[in-house]
Amino acid sequence: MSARPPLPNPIRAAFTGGEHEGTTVVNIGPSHPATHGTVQIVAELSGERILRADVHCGYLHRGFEKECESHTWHNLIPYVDRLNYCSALINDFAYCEAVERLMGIEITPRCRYLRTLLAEYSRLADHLTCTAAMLMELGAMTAFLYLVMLRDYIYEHLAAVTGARVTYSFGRVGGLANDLPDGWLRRLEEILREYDVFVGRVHGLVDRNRIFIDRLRDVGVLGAEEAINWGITGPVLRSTGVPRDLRKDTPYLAYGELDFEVPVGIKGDNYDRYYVRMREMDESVHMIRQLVDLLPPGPVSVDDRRCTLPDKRLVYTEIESLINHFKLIIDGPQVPAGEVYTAHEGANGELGFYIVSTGGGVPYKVHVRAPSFVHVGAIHRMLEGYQLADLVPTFGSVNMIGGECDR
Amino acid sequence: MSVGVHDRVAARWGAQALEVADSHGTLAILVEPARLAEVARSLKDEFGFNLLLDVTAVDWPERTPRFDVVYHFYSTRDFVRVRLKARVPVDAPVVDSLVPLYNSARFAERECHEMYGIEFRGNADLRPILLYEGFVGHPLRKDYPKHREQPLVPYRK
Amino acid sequence: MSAGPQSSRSPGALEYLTTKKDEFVGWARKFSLFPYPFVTACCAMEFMAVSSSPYDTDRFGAALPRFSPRQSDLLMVVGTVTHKQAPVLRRVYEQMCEPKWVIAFGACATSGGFYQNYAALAGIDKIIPVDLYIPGCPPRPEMVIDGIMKLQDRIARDRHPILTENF
Amino acid sequence: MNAYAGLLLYLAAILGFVALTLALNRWLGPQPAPAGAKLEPFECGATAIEPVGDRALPVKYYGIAVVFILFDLETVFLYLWALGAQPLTAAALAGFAVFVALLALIMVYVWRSGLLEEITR
Repeated sequence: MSARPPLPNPIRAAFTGGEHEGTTVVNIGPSHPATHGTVQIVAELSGERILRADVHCGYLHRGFEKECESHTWHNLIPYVDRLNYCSALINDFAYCEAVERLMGIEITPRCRYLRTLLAEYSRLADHLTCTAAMLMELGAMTAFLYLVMLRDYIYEHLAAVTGARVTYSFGRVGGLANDLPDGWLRRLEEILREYDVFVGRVHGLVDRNRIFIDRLRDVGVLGAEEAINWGITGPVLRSTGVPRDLRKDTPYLAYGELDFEVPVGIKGDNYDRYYVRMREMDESVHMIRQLVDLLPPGPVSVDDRRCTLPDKRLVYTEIESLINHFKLIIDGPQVPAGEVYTAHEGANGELGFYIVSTGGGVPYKVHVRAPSFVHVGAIHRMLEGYQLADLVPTFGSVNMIGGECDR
Repeated sequence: MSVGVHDRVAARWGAQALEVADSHGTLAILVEPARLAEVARSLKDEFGFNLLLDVTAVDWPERTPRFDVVYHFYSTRDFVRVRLKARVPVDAPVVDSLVPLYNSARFAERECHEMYGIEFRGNADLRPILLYEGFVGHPLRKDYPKHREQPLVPYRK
Repeated sequence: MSAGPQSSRSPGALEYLTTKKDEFVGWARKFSLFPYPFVTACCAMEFMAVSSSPYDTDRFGAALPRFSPRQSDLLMVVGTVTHKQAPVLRRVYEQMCEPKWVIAFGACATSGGFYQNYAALAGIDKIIPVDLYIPGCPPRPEMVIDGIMKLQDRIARDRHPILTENF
Repeated sequence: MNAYAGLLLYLAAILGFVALTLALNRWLGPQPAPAGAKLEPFECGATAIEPVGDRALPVKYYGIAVVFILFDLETVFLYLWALGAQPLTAAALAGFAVFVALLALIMVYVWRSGLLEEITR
């Protein structure tokens, strides 16, 4: 390796030590297993206690908004998937609903219920991933393997309907890519039974485990008012005792017709965040079971030529359908000018899409209100004052997803 | 109920605001940049919008006040959203910072500053958050070419 | 990576000895890969899946992740590397001990994937030499295991000078 | 050959093997001359804030170290005592009791003074 010039430092830390006596400043840097590889925490430690933490994200900023400005409304759905890649379907449906509201399209009843079912199923996978990673970082390999095993069943099962394990690109403006294959719902029931067994074992392993209670209880405490002031939403806010959940407060899709509770924590510490996610998984499974009974027959995509591709047989026989198909693919659906802000309850909090359209096939601006970005802004409040080793469960329980945080 | 809040806000600020409209269920208010902080404070104190969701900007190159600075608020009491917009010219894109009111404005304003070049008077820490030190230009402006890369590490031969 | 130029040596005993030594060392190194998971983006989900029970990389001795470049010899770059992350990747690569191999896991690490813009680095081979590219966005776990097996074949056939420059 | 010679021989074998492998490695193995990035500290890939980490450790860890050595040596002595007190006489037991009582006293002091909790503050 030839002697190269020193590598530049991409960030400017807020403090580099020396203000207080006897403190060291250390990087819990971007490439660290606890910070999921994309967040850098410059921490000033006195011994092992974190005095000040300066959090830097942006290591996974891939230019989502700039990409959206040069793709049609349908072409950018794969980009939307890779925002929160643990629960990609929730991103798809939030984005599609925003565009549908701009176009004034009413989706079919089957699509409404199926989107709700798949969103809850994707939320289940997200909470499984988050809890598995957090427990593994605390040393519970068995719980990690149980949860990732279950998540793998879900991935294979979702691949049966969408074709991909992680990045589904399944939402379409005005409907879905395709309908469920037959036998899918039977397999869904099997997986939900597996869920009860596997998560039951994890509850047994972890909930009253002395080590976990000492590591998680009263660590990373956050007050309710302070959480709202820092813009925190989702399970982290609910763990502080505030029952705010968009699925209950502003019901969208089919959540108005489902009966489910909003699990709420007591103290807003790591244990409550863990337990709120585990209880939310139970609620999601309860909702999925209701939705399987409520699922009406009928088409999945709305029969509206402005956004849904015509049937393949028509494309090969009629010239209008062929032109329609061609124009939809090449120029994208023509969305009338205007702006809209649509927010869904993502797995980490309020996932909002602020879309500005100047009436064409290509959006003028697609801005994502990312819960992870807001949580990273507030996480230093949960780190300061605790031990360096407590950074790992706190960061794991907040579930910062790089793609959604840095967009 | 929720519609009430929208009407009360519209009534309260209808006169001073340049434009008040309902955009798909969210009340959209357009105000002058100077009056922004005052409206934001009143939204928070009087109408209970205690959650600042998002700060972003929209770039309209061919329009004279080129940038729209867009704020989204949410009330955790009435479950209602409001969008506050202000138009700032490109030569003096300065707006009052909302950091004294909402802590969630810290990161959001840093991102808006580095992506569009909007100055936030009162926010002391406007370091780049998504981009890196030494990045020249504001990528989300329409005149910044999509493919202009500024690599930090020299490429191999 | 460590395949130095074939120096001209008298064939016969020494030649036989070195090939046997290379085969033996290659066999030993092939099954003791300590990966440094340089994990950033969506491929992390598949990396978790491939290192957990259903698709176990531990069967190939390549599952014990070492989170320090000093103790690892396989750099698995999993996910998108942006320009802000490039100095970090370059430094981790340089701090790894010889012999070292690099796997570009997923389309983003291979070529920047469909993020062709100002932010993403178009492929990590622009800043570090890469031994194996695994396509897919994200690649299925079977593709990852196939990639690891291909890398192991290559290590087995490789020259391993352990004592001096060319022995 | 009496017991001590056997012990010394065993010790020599151990140290000899270690010395042999180290010497072989140094003589036959590759002589890497680390330069550049390899000398920099690894701080998760980021630019190290303090390239040379020569700061003194906070003094509160000194108490922990002393208490650890204390109880570590206690077990060593207990082993020796266990080997020595083959016919377990009352005198041996009394010695053991005094020894452990003193250490129990120290344990209570460490517990009451919150020495272990000190490092978390």
